[in-house]
Amino acid sequence: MKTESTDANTSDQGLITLAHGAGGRVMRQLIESICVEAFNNPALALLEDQARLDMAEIAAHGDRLAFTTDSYVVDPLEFPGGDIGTLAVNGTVNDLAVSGARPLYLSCALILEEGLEISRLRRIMASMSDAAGVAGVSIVTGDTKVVPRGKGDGMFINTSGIGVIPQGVELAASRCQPGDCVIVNGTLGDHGAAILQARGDLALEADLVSDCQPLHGLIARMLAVCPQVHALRDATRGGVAGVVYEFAEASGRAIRLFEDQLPVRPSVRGVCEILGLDALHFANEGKLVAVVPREAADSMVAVMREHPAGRDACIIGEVLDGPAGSVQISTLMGGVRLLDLPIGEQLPRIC
Amino acid sequence: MKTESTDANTSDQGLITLAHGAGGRVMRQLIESICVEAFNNPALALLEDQARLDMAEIAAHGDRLAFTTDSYVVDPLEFPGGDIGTLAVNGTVNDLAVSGARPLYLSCALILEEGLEISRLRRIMASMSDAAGVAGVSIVTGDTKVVPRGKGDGMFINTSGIGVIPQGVELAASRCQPGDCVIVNGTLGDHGAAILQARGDLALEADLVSDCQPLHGLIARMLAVCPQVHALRDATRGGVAGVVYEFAEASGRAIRLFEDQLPVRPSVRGVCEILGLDALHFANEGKLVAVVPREAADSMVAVMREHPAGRDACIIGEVLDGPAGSVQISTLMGGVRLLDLPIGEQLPRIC
Amino acid sequence: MKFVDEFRDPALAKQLLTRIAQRMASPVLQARAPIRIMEVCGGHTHSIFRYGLEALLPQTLELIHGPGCPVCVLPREHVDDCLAIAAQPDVIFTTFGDAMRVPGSRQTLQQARAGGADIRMVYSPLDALQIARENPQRRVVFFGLGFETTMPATALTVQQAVGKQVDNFFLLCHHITIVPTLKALLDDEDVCVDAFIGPGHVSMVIGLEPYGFIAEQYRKPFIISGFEPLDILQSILMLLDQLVEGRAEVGNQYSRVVHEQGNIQAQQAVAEVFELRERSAWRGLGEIDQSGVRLRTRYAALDAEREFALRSTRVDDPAECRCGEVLKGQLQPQQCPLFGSGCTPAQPMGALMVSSEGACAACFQYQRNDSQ
Amino acid sequence: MKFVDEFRDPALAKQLLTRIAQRMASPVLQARAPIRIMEVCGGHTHSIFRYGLEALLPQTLELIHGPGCPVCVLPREHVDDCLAIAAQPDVIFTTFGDAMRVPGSRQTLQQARAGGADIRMVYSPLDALQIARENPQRRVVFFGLGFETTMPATALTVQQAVGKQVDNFFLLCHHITIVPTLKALLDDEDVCVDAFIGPGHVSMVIGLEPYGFIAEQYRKPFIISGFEPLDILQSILMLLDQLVEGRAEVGNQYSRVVHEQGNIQAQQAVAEVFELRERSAWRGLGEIDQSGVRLRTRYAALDAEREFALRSTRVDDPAECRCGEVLKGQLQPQQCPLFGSGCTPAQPMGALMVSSEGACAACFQYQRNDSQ
Amino acid sequence: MCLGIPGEIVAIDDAATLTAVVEVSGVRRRVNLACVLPTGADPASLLGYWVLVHVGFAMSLIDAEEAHQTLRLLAELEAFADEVR
Amino acid sequence: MCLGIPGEIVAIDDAATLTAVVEVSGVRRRVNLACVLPTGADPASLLGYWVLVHVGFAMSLIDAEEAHQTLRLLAELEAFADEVR
Ligand code: SF4
Ligand code: SF4
Ligand SMILES: [Mg+2]
Ligand SMILES: [Mg+2]
Ligand SMILES: [Mg+2]
Ligand SMILES: [Mg+2]
Ligand SMILES: [Mg+2]
Ligand SMILES: [Mg+2]
Ligand SMILES: [Mg+2]
Ligand SMILES: [Mg+2]
Ligand SMILES: [Mg+2]
Ligand SMILES: [Mg+2]
Repeated sequence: MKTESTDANTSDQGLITLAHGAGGRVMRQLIESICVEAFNNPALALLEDQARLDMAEIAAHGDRLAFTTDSYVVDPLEFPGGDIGTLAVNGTVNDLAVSGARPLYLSCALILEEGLEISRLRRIMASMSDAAGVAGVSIVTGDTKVVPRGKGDGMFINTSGIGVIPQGVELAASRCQPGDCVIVNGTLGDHGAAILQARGDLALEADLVSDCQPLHGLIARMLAVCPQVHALRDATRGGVAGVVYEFAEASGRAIRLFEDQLPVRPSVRGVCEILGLDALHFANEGKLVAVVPREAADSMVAVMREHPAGRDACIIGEVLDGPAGSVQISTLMGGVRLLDLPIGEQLPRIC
Repeated sequence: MKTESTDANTSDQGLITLAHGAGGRVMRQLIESICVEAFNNPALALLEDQARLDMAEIAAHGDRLAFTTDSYVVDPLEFPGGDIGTLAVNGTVNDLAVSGARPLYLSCALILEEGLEISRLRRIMASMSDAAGVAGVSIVTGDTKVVPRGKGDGMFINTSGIGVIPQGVELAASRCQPGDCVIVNGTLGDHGAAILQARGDLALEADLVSDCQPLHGLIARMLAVCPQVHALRDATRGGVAGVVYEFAEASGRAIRLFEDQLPVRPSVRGVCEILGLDALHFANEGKLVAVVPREAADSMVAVMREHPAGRDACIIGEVLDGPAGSVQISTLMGGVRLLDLPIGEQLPRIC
Repeated sequence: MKFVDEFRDPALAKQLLTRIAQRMASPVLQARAPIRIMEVCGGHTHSIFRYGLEALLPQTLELIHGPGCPVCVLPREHVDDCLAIAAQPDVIFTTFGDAMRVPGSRQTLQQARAGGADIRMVYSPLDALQIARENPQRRVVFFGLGFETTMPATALTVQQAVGKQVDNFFLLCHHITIVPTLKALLDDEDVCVDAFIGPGHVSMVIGLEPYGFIAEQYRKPFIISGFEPLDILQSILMLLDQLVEGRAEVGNQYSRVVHEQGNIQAQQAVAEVFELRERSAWRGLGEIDQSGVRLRTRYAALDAEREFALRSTRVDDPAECRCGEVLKGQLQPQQCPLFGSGCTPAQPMGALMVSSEGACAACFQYQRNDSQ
Repeated sequence: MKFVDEFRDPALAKQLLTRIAQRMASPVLQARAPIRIMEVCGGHTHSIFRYGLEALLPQTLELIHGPGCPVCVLPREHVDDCLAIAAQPDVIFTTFGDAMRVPGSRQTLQQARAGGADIRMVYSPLDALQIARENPQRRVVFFGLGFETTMPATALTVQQAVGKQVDNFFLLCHHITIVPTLKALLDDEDVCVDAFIGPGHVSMVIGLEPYGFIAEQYRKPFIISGFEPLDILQSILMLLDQLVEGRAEVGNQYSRVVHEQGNIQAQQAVAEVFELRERSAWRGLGEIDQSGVRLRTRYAALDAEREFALRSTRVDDPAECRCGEVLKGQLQPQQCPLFGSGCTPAQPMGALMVSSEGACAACFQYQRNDSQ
Repeated sequence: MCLGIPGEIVAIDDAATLTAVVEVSGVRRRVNLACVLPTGADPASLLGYWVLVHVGFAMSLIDAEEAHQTLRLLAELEAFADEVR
Repeated sequence: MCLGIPGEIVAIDDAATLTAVVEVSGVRRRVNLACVLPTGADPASLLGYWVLVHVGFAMSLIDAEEAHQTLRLLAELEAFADEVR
């Protein structure tokens, strides 16, 4: 006998309740119907407490394992250019890729707030799955927790990632050398500005789109053509300013940026001017900063521009001998000043 | 010139603010002064975006990588027998260990709520570090996010773990065979009851202590002495009932538990009786359920009892041919009934 | 555990079972078989299933699971009332865990909480009062449900609220009384029961006297019973003894807890705070005269029905629901077409599937044949 | 960006710098060197540092960073008032991002928010009013700070609040006026300034007339300037021209935005809503007569000072703080003993280290020699 | 239908509000005595008594003698069974 | 001291409250016109005007002619520089 029943616990009309996180049947159904289906791969489908991955297959890619983790707490969960799911895949893929690693496997741990729409969860899991497909990684293990309403923010996602670094690839912030060029793969601050707008607090409207994208393809191409890269890092929170300061500090060198070379979209610039902020401090989710020997810089930029993720690549600065840890910017007017340190929260200002 | 300054951003008097999560200087200071110091190891100290681990060293331990993730959202953050930090280490170590893997590396991703006391964070990081030391794993990569007050719950921790499964070890829920015995390593529900009490909502008081502990030592010993173990899982959320149902379903067998054999501490039983709940459904954080061939069961229990994490080990049930996926319990009165499915939230009841 | 473990002794249970079988084999009872005994109280239903007693009893002895679970007989429209009140932004709605998963016409309280309502589980009505004192700027509503056992606790809490001038505390009262419902069942031609296992904890409050008419007018043996397996088995034996001997009396197996007069102080508190309603709705059973209470006028200021101007409209159960027939013992849970498919503990359609004292939930949890 | 990019042309800047150097080389100015020009306004300070203009100017031309940043002159006790109000559980405290990191005697608003206070950043006072309308059961306080530029926005918001009968909206008013402070500086013997770059956006509201006395009585050239680098350089050139020619006039480089009379409608709104206080405290400068405004009595119902019965007690800066001397141009930020050690943008001790318009923050961010 | 559990009164928490502490298998909880304390009596007079607890209220003083009586009956049953075996 | 930014009035959001939409480098925000709209005038009459925006209020109508004048002065400077070079 078949009876129609509204299955409020997993239907797209439903909301996440604490029952979904209690380790019982309702939770199993949720995970099986949403995550296992979306991420569809044999390791995950076993629903064991851990994925089991063939070591020989992994070791074939290189001689060092790269291992990284990031939690994603973006508000709002969905925004122009992506959602928390695409961030969670691309962000962790990128943290692997900037070591030169080939990203292979991701974990996916969800912290859901009671009251989250299941339809939304399903949508975000689908876009995670798409992003993983594009990036060529498998989501092989996962976890779901539900916290009471008011103890979370819709959903948080943690992804940890495993990749393998090919023999011979040695990228390190500490390797920046005087004379090296500082390169970015495109416009600054698109993600930060898009989020600021999407959050709606400041009532700004513009065609701002997050730059969220995986970078490992671009990086593989860069390393293939120009293996002399010294340092590589994706510029997320803290922006390009944050990465450049990290490079300067880790290498004990100084870095000088050229204000007139910084690529910034007009609408991102508009946001900055209105709020008194600086695109160098805005978060990106598909931007990298590379430090390469000067002689390789132009060909590197040319190679990057051929890749869809590097179309607007350009040289934005250079490494100087010292003072150690300092970052300068030569301004539009021809003056030189220190780059503002990213201190804490970016507070919009009126004066 | 030296000046005394109250460094409210990292002093033990301070509170976490959004600035601590903004990717700037304040965040770097926090991470360096708390996490890098507490977890003290070379991979983490590099502060690269990913740990880089020698593949040959890893591969020496076995032929499969085990990879797992769990987020920890326990409320309260500190409770008798542990804190969210010890949980985060032991829980993930155990999820690796139940595959037979040797746990090697952990990640640590923090989601801090604005307003968290920094002294508390420091304490919890220290106990994470201690737990990692006891478990013999290194925390090699991390991440810190701060969410606005009211969007979190003090702190959430995600740990992902990497371990290696020695050649020949094959544990799987699907391998349960009719005639196998079901074994636990000690009393049921200690963690769940301790948390219920510590939360204070129900105003219960007792000497309840979480059983939070790493199990890989016990498991290594079990596998060394008695490699015929068929299935192994730690019984966390959903309790022993949850694991036993998972075993029955994955193997297409039935499992029968013996009510009179279930080890439950008197005070845990007291909580259950008062609230109308069942210790089989309560969470544990240092308990495993093993399914072993009957002929090995007694010696297995003996071996387990020699280990500090298995002192109260006992046989609590057996695997039957069918009906597939069902779990029965033979009651104190000699009747047989189905075991309650863990459905959702455990709601205390008055009727 | 004192006063508990002694009454869970497997050896004694075996003896009792043997004795019950012997009684059932007596010619008088063989002639009347099957013997149908209704346990009025959901607590007994729970114990019977939890200890697997049914299968241990003779096949000719049938246990009918009665209406004595307040959650199971809670009408949908009352859950809707709860939801309407909880939806007010300044309200903290408090209730027992049991009520959280009972379906209203569109939602459960659990789902409403997920949707943003401030709904909190309490262990005691006093906890709700405490919440009210800690949140003076919010209206705190306690949803009081339960039989006579729970009424005194609510009554004393109401008295405390008034005494301590907690003027942001309100009671939504769905307390009901078991005796009129028993009478209704006895008057119902469809219901045929030979004897009753009487509710232990209700009797602890109301005493033995109110059941007198069952023995006298309806000639049905009635034994007030404790909730441990030995209690229940002993009560069954006592009922069979009466049947064999042709007696019909109100007896008390649970004398360690239930005293002849009940609890006078509790009765006084109830009488001071509550008055009978003309009639009350029971899910599956319809309206029954004088089977529920409401706050007396002197406590009107605390009455959530007044404060929130409730005017609930009756909501019928879906046509396929057979809760009423199951409640009256006319149908086994498994015979309901929704059982296990449209109606499961995870997705209850009828209330009998919600509480673990509900006959359907108990059957599903403890006796279903497939694992889903 | 129209009206912006044109005024950031590097080639023109170079021409201006050449011309400035030429002027400075004139015998009149060489005789008077160093020439000390105070940019009154923090916005100019910010631009000067942001574009590295100081190093491009002749060494004999010194820029003095004036008191024109409302955050930098905000006394500690006023932050304490904010904290006291924000600590009320029913209050939503709103303010501009700039105010979040200003240290009170024990805390900043940012830290108080972390400690549980409901403190929200807004971009406009109208956003605060909107929050009040959306939260009728809360008291919503807007902390209005700023010079004449910002006063009209606050005044119009107050008028709207009254017009729309939003009775849970309150204003904590710390609006101040620049002219009396300029006069106090001119009267201070310690301060020696040859000419002023005048505040562009304040002047957009108040017009040119209020500065007349500076040229007439004190014989100092005064050029109202825009905020782009060419604006500032051109203004400097205009000031040097006056100095060379021995003139002292109020000029307007920023004529695209600043009109002779200022903004009459804005002035009217301000006059309708605010009245002068007898005196106001400026951090680092002490009390200055008639240098701030408060709500007129007719708006007393919205006045947070009244609503929260504030009675703030003066809190002195730590003795080592040299903010006052830096503000008056007597000390370079780097000469303060706390600069870069006890006082950094991440851990500001003085207010000049908070706002990126503060001379100390600007120096630290843009000119310090070590990276910490 | 109404979960009730036997517990021992081990302490008086607040005599004014008739609040005692009851212990059930090592677990303590505050419980109101209003229904079981004779009017005017000292709450402390109930120390050591066992009560039946329901939703935070002591609803009945447990009669140990009656409990023994019930168990004695059951034991006789067993004795009798031994006889007939 | 007071961040002000030029933007173009591109739409009227709500004439009753004198609310317009201003665009700055592709970014739009609602802005109040009370300080720049002549009393009684139609907000739509300001469409296409550039205003100086501060904390959500248009505080000044930007005078394009004056801007050109200023720039012309600067350009003359450059011309002059070319001469003397
Ligand atoms: S199965 Fe569900 S609908 Fe059917 S009688 Fe039982 S509770 Fe009612
Ligand atoms: S360094 Fe700090 S204390 Fe010293 S003058 Fe500057 S702001 Fe004031
Ligand atoms: Mg990372
Ligand atoms: Mg990252
Ligand atoms: Mg990174
Ligand atoms: Mg998990
Ligand atoms: Mg939330
Ligand atoms: Mg896991
Ligand atoms: Mg786990
Ligand atoms: Mg596990
Ligand atoms: Mg990270
Ligand atoms: Mg919280």
